Amino acid sequence: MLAGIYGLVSASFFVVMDAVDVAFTEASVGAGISTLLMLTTVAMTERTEREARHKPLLAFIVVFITGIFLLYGTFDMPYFGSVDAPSHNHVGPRYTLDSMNEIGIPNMVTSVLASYRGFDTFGEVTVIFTAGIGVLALLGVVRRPEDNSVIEAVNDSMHEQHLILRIIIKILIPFILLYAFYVQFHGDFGPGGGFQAGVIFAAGIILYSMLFGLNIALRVIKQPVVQLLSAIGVLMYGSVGVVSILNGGSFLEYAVLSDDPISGQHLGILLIELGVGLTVASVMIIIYFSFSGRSEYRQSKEGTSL
Amino acid sequence: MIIAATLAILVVMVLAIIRGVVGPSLYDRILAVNMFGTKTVLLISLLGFVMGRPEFLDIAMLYALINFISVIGVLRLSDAFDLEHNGQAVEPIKRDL
Amino acid sequence: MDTFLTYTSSLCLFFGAFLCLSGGIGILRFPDFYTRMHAVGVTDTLATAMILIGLMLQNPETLVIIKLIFILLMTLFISPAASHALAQAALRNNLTPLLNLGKSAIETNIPGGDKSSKS
Amino acid sequence: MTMILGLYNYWVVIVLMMIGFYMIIAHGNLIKKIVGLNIFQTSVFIFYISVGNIEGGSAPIWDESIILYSNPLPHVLILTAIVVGLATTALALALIVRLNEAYGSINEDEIQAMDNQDMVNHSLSNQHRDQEPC
Repeated sequence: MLAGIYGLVSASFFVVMDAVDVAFTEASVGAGISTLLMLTTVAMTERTEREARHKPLLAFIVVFITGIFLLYGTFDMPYFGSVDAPSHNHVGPRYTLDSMNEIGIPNMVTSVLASYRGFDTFGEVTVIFTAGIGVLALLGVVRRPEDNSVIEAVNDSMHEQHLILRIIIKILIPFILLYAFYVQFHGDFGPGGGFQAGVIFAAGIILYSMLFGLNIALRVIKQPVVQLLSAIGVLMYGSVGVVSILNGGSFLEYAVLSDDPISGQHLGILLIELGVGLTVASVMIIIYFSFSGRSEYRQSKEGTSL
Repeated sequence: MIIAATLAILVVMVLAIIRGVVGPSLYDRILAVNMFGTKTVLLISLLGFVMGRPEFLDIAMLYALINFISVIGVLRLSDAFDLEHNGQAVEPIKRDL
Repeated sequence: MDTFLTYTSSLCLFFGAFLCLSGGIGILRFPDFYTRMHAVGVTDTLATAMILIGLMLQNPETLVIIKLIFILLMTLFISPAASHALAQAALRNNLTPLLNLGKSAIETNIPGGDKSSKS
Repeated sequence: MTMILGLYNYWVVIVLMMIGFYMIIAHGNLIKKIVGLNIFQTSVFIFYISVGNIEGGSAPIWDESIILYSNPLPHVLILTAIVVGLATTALALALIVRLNEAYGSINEDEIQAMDNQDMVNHSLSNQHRDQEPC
């Protein structure tokens, strides 16, 4: 649980460091979903740690020596916050000075992410998609469609327990989803973008499935649809690149998408952010559903074996 | 005044962390984390004003949401623990009343 | 008018900061979970409201004020709901409150409680 | 004194990184290893962001009144790294869940011991089979 605090602290640190977009992501990922996943795993495996470590001293010595070497290495590093550090003298000035003229989007992080370094982002979206497939392959369970009466019974019993929470959450969820869309489409002007919006959208769905039960959530959001959407996101990203090749540019060169280079850039960035958002949201939903579906499956199996 | 309020909130955050580390029960920790989260929302909005860039308010809004989601999630999971371990509380304080 | 706004917002901020501090002291000093939760839950909502109102008075931009109002509304919804869920979960899991005891009983019980929880 | 003020961010990063490193090599529990890995990862994030910071700079969102911005490049790299990190963490946790189902333990040493035991049993039974036909 303290990991949640850890995420929050590092996120406020990023705010102090002017990295607004990073703080946004870290807030939603570090404080929310990653803590939940860790705890779900702990709940599914075992809670207590059994024995003490065999050779902590050796490990400590290794760590200490590595730390000393790294510390020695810092003496040659540029001072914190200095303007003439090497990292600010290659591509950094170009992004800060020219991106407004070349791309026309106030948020430089978005323009670097989607346009200047579009290849990187494409690779990262593919990694996320692959990880989603991996989790699905490892933990996916073939679910029998359950009896409606069983679902209703579970629903009723939970209804009494969590009445107040359920009502509050029913009010909140539309706003969460709306906020995700705001983050998605406002990412050009303020902090935000596809990655953050995807995580927030998924968090809304996760909140719903936590309080209303996995089965009801699965009725609302069909698993095959989510899997299809995650693939469509990656496909959308790639096809923007292919279309720009067909229009006579190079891969992911958005300037050729429209007559005016700047509006072409806008169109390309919008489409790409949409693809990123789709993939991230659906992969997060897949991951959460696989984990909690697995634990329910195991509980039901244990119940029958006993 | 804004800076004074920021400092006060920082002090409160330290107090919340102490309570979170000391415990003693699981719920005390969750309470501390919840409090820490709301204080972070305030801190971020105040910082936005200190730095003169009120765009930071978006982040504060996100924090309020995510904090709630994680608290609810942890509570649900602690209930799940409870069911698995034969109705025993997770880290109960046993006081002889 | 301007000086009036500045003074009011300073007053709100001061009050909010004071409430925050008292809540922080409460979470550290109170004897058991439920009293701590009382301290936090009550001060948290009001302190957030005061500080956000103070900030609203500082900045005349409409968009900023709307965002602050949204944060305020969200906190007003979320904070009591989270406290309620926490208390309910604690009660369901047999976390006994210190009930109806005389002062002497509480004093004799606290050290024992702390000892057993540390072990 | 200027050295301390100028370099302390790297030292904080190193301390965090070593904590994570220690958790990875010293703990047998696989989940704790993942937590250590996460701490390690966060230290790298902090390193990048603090390198990207410029004294007196502002958040990299264009505004007419602002001249000096922080370097946006590290922000981009870290932003994607955080989400990718979450996806890979989820994959690792899924592997741990499956390991726990297969071996009934999430302790590295116990799993290793069970594997060795299996290997020994396997080769013993193979020897047995080789000898029997004669």
